[in-house]
Amino acid sequence: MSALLEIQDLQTFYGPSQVLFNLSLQIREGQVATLMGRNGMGKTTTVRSILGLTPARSGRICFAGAQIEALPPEQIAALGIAVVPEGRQIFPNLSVKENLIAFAANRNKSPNPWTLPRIYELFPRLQERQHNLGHQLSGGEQQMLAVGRALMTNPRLLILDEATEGLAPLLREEIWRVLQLLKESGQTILVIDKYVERLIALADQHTILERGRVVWQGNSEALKAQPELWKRYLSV
Amino acid sequence: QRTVKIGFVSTLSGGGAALGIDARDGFNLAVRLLNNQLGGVPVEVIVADDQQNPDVARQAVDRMLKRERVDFMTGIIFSNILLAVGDAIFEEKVHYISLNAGPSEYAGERCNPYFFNVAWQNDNLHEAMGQYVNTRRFENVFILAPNYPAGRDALTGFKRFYKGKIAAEVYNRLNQLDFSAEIAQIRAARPKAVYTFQPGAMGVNFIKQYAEAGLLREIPLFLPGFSADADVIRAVGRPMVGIYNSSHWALELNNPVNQRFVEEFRKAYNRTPTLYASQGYDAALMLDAAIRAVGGDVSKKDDLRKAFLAGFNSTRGPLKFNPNGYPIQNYYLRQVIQAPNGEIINRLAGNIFTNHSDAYVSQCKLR
Amino acid sequence: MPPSLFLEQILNGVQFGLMLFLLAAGLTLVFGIMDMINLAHGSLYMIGAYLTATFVGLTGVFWLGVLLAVVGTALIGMLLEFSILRQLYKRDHLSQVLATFALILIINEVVRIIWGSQPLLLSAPEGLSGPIEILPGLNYSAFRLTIIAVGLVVAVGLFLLVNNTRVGMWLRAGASNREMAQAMGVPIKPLFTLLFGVGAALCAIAGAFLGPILAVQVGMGESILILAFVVIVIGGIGSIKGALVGALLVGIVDTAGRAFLPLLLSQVASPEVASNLGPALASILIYLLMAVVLFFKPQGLFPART
Amino acid sequence: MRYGPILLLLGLLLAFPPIASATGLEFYTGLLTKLMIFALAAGSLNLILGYGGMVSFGHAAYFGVGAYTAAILAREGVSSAWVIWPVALALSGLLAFLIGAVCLRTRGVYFIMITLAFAQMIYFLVVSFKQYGGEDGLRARRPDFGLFELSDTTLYYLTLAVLAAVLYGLYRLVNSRFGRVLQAIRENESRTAAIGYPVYRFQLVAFVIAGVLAGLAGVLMAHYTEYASPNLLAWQQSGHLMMMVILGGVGQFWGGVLGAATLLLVEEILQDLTLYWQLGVGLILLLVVLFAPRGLAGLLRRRAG
Amino acid sequence: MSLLVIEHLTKQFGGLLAVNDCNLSVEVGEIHALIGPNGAGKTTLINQISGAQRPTKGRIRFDGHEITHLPQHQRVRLGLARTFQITNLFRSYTVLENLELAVQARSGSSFRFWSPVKREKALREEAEQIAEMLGLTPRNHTPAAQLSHGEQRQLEVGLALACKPKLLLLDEPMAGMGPEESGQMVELIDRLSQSVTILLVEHDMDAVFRLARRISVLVYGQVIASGPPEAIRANPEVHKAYLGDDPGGQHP
Ligand SMILES: Nc1ncnc2c1ncn2[C@@H]1O[C@H](COP(=O)(O)OP(=O)(O)OP(=O)(O)O)[C@@H](O)[C@H]1O
Ligand SMILES: Nc1ncnc2c1ncn2[C@@H]1O[C@H](COP(=O)(O)OP(=O)(O)OP(=O)(O)O)[C@@H](O)[C@H]1O
Ligand SMILES: [Mg+2]
Ligand SMILES: [Mg+2]
Repeated sequence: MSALLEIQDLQTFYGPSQVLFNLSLQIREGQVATLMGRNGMGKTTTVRSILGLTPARSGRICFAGAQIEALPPEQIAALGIAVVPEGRQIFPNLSVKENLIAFAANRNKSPNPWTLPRIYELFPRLQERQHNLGHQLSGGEQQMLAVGRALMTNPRLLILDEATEGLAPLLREEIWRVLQLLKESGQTILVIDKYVERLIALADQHTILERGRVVWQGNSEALKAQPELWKRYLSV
Repeated sequence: QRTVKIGFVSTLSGGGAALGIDARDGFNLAVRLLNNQLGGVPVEVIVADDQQNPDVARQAVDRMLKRERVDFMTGIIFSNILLAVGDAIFEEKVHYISLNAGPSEYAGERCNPYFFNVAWQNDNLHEAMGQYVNTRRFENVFILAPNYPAGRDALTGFKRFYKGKIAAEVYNRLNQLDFSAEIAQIRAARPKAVYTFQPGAMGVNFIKQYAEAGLLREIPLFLPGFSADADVIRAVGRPMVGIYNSSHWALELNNPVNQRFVEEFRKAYNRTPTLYASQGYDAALMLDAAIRAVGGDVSKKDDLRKAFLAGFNSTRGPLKFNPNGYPIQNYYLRQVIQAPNGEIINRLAGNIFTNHSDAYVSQCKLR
Repeated sequence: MPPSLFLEQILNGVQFGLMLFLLAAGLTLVFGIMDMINLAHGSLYMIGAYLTATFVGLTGVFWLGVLLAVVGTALIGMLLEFSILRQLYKRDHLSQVLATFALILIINEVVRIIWGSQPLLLSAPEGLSGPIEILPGLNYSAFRLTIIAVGLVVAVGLFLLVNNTRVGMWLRAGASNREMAQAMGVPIKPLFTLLFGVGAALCAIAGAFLGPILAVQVGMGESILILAFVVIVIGGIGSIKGALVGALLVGIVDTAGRAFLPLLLSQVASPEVASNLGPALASILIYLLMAVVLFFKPQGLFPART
Repeated sequence: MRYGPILLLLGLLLAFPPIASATGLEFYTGLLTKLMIFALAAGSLNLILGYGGMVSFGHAAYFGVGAYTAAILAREGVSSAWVIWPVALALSGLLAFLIGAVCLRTRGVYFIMITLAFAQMIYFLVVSFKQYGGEDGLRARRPDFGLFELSDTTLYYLTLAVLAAVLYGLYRLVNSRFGRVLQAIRENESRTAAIGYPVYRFQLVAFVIAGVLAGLAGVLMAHYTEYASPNLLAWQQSGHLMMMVILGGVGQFWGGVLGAATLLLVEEILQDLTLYWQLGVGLILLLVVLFAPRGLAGLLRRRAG
Repeated sequence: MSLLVIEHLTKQFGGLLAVNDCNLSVEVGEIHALIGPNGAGKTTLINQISGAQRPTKGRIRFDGHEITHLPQHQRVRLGLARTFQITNLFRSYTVLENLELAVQARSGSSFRFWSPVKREKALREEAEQIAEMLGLTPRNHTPAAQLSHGEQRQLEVGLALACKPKLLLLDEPMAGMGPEESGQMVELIDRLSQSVTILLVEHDMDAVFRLARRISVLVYGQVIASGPPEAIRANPEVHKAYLGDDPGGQHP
């Protein structure tokens, strides 16, 4: 199977300070991949570079065969990448429902796409609050909304940057369950999260970052077998 | 022989700019036609914009007096600006020839030997219209003006000569855009005539809205000349036709000075001159005559004053002055008509006052 | 006071309000939705009026002139956005204030250079120039009735655009979090250019319909701009409904103040005092209205969606 | 702060009037007086707008009230500056207190507009007093200082002294505890409240200080033009002051001074050169916004630093 | 002894009762965890205790004072400090500047207009200590906006700590922190509890069960259960409404 996303030698800067060093990464169609590492190691920056929000200074990013590192974010998104960003970033001045339907699309041509009723079924709480403005939601409700918003675009690649932050245990479990289902339906996913065990159970392939460099890459078996890695790079 | 310097401070930007620009163009035209000389002496005209703001005007006048050391000053359109800077000019013993602003303050007790006005005293045109409406025996006149000193003076001037019944005396807001409330009041009051003074663009707004309310055909509207001059006509168009207004000057005044002025102005600027332009032109002619009379020695202030008082030959014919520096002149009735060539212009329709003086001259101690 | 006069004054207020609304609509769109303080809004209004006057003069047909002017002003607006204003979205409101103030100065002078300082002729179309009888005994200007109609149509259209279309949601999303909107696939740049064009077109409509009633001259935008700001602030920034209600309130309060305050005062005070105080109070009234509204509702009447 | 350039500038300003009168340039003494008065007014606005994040669109009210108090007292026969000054400052401070107390309930653009509303009310109130000139304004004879006569030259020195003292005071203030809190409020109001600062009180105090200083500038303005005009109170004046601050650099210490001096000088020079001077001013302002995001003071600082 | 007592507290947003006749008390010295599903009203409760929002009904007493209607800054003065669930920092200020500002708030009057605040060494020293305690010392001079998300969360807690409160209201302090930082935060909170009473809102059940002496469960704005951790863990209601099959995080 060919790679849906392929990153080669990515170097990204914030102003003068370099954050990513020669980062390379591949995600194949239908795969679930993770990015791990401590706080501040460059996980979010990687995501931002993929999305074109903080364009890489050098390196290549290919998505579905197209070179995207120089494209503006909206074109990258239109190719079928959706993100559940760190810190939720839902639109405070749109109602819950508007947040969901404004960007609805079927970018991966799914026969059974995510629709408003399906999202409401997944997060009944959102339906209850559907006419409230985004900024009136509780933190967890905002998080659900951010997940729903990304799903509504039916992306080819779904990126979740700490999507379980601030969710109650029940809901967190719900998210893991959904991700499992998505995976089974063939959705390609890139996850960042702090629940390593869950990630091992879910994902096929892992990348550990340390100060902007890839220090380890491998599959779940390998990671499970090397708890010292966890300790060293993730302090778990 | 040294050049004579003239400071021309006027409103050249902002809402009132059209007035100042007309006056300046008239003044410059005269200077040019006199070969850049006044009274046979080469002149330099230094122009500054007061932005219709007293503080800016103060600054500009300071510059004229202290840096440029001008011999004469002129140009100010608005009375409140003039009042803010007048004393500073007079203190420097520089003659100020007003080409528009004619505040009553300088006409009565506070009159000043260094002040002359080539146009009018502020009340004059309103007095003339009051007189005319009075002689036509309109009963029950509705009068309206903005709530500021010149507006109040205007209605006072009107009432000085109009002796009939006043339907209502209403003061609107300065810089008001919409007159529908006042117009409804007028309609309800059923007056026989309306007199209003609305400076600048307010006049345009009022007349347009008055016409569009359909009242122009029912209740005749009387205006002071500056609210019905070429600039206003250009902006309002056909509805203006038929309106009576008062003026000390008219396009077709039959004298050689005026005929030359109108012709040359049209040629130079490609538009019909307004009364402001005529006043600017006259201010230059007045300086020309006085400087000639003192033989070009502008340091003889007393002689200059005598020369100014003696008068000169203006676009309105020979013009004389009262001791307070204000002119003694005729006031005419004009009517807006559509000329056979389609152009809408003011036509001379009669004489209201002959050799009329302002109401304050007796309070002035100057001789 | 006869009831018909009372009615007429209220109608005048409504009409004046809708006149303000035409201008406020574009302002609240650009300001409330793109979060861009555009003082040059008044300048676009002026350009709209000048273009209308020019095109009506050239073609001799009012409606054709208006159409050309609307298109022309929209193009000018988009050009402005494309060349200058788009660099200001990221910047704070104060930079926007300074830049668009600079634009006011520049546009005023350019208009003066092109058209001269004297006011321009723009009259209502022949068919609408007279009054018509709307109620027995109550005549009202046909053109002002047209303004009322245009104002209402614009209000409804905008309300639908902003609240019920996807583009409207994208615009609001883009204004609150540009980066995230882009990440969701919204082409922000062309969208904002387009929106600015729509704002400019609304200015032109305002200019075209107010021109025949007010003077078409340099500086016409500034004085009315303040009123438009008052309107949208009372209503709640970004809310079309708020702008409409705010405009009607300002229009009615202002007109009623001018029409009835002196009368009321003359009942209670001496004519001297009444004639002094009346106009002063009437001038203050809308500002008082705004202060009172903001005192009790610091976000305006319809705290919109930001 | 580096004192070298400042002392140099101060020296030049001190030496200016005698040199000017010796070379026949007295006019520029007046111009400089006006620049300094506006620098004072813009500096006071910069305190609340730049450091406090309170964008007041009604600052001309205090400026104008200062000037009108001076003029009205003079008209009523009070000639001592020792009476006029305190009364004018107290009145503008009181006004700022009352207006600030109401306006500070609102935020953002609503604050901008409500300050404008109050300033407009003051404006219309003042012009409705016919006995004080109405729209025509009021002449204001220069007061008696007792110690010296207020000529153009002494007024220059007086203004210079006041400006220097106020600027030094402001410099201390913005670097004091109070100044730091004020800036913190601008940066993040809800957090400032959450760590225990009475936000409203800090803002109000700053608002009143700025009002008093603007009133002071107004008094000097009345002395300078010997006239109090309604234009001093008009919204255009508030806008002008705001432009000065933004041009100079919002929240940059020298922003107000630099902006006032630059804008007035540019206007002065361009008016000499062309009738379409506003076009020039507009272009310059536009260039500054586009290429000097932090205003002229920011530009200078970047050069120097 | 109860440090904080909440009686019949109600907060209504339009038709929604975000907090509904809620009763709760926090004892001196305890770490009291408040858990509950998303949207249960936890943050709203914190907002009302800290004074950021006005209650619709009900009373709040703190340390013997009735504080229901006190402005926020007076509550801080009495010893109440909070963190924000959604990070809320002085973004362009450095870590130390952020902390100094908070230290200054409770050390003497800030209506001082003349002497330069930079010269107040004591403020800086205390700020440095707090940064040290948080493990943020290497970032002392980094503007808050340039910190990573997790670091910002730490500073968030630091700002509340700098207020030296008697009662610390922590709204999801661990959210967004990695396992390592979470671990450090747990230790920090544990250490703090020697001197400060803590009301902790957190969805990280590991942390909650490690730290809490008492747990209250908020559902639809009402406390449905309150008690020691074991009791809560055993409570079937709580399982249904909140915990699910997660009896205490990923490491039993
Ligand atoms: N806007 C910015 N400007 C400068 N530096 C930044 C900026 N954003 C992030 N950084 C720095 O880049 C580095 C990587 O940050 P990034 O957000 O990618 O980390 P992360 O791995 O996502 O961490 P976390 O788990 O805390 O979210 C950090 O050291 C951070 O301080
Ligand atoms: N300003 C507001 N207007 C309307 N509804 C609001 C407002 N603030 C909060 N709410 C609603 O009140 C409820 C309680 O919100 P709160 O933020 O207190 O929840 P929470 O318990 O903190 O949840 P979470 O764990 O997700 O942070 C939510 O349903 C939320 O949507
Ligand atoms: Mg991150
Ligand atoms: Mg919460």
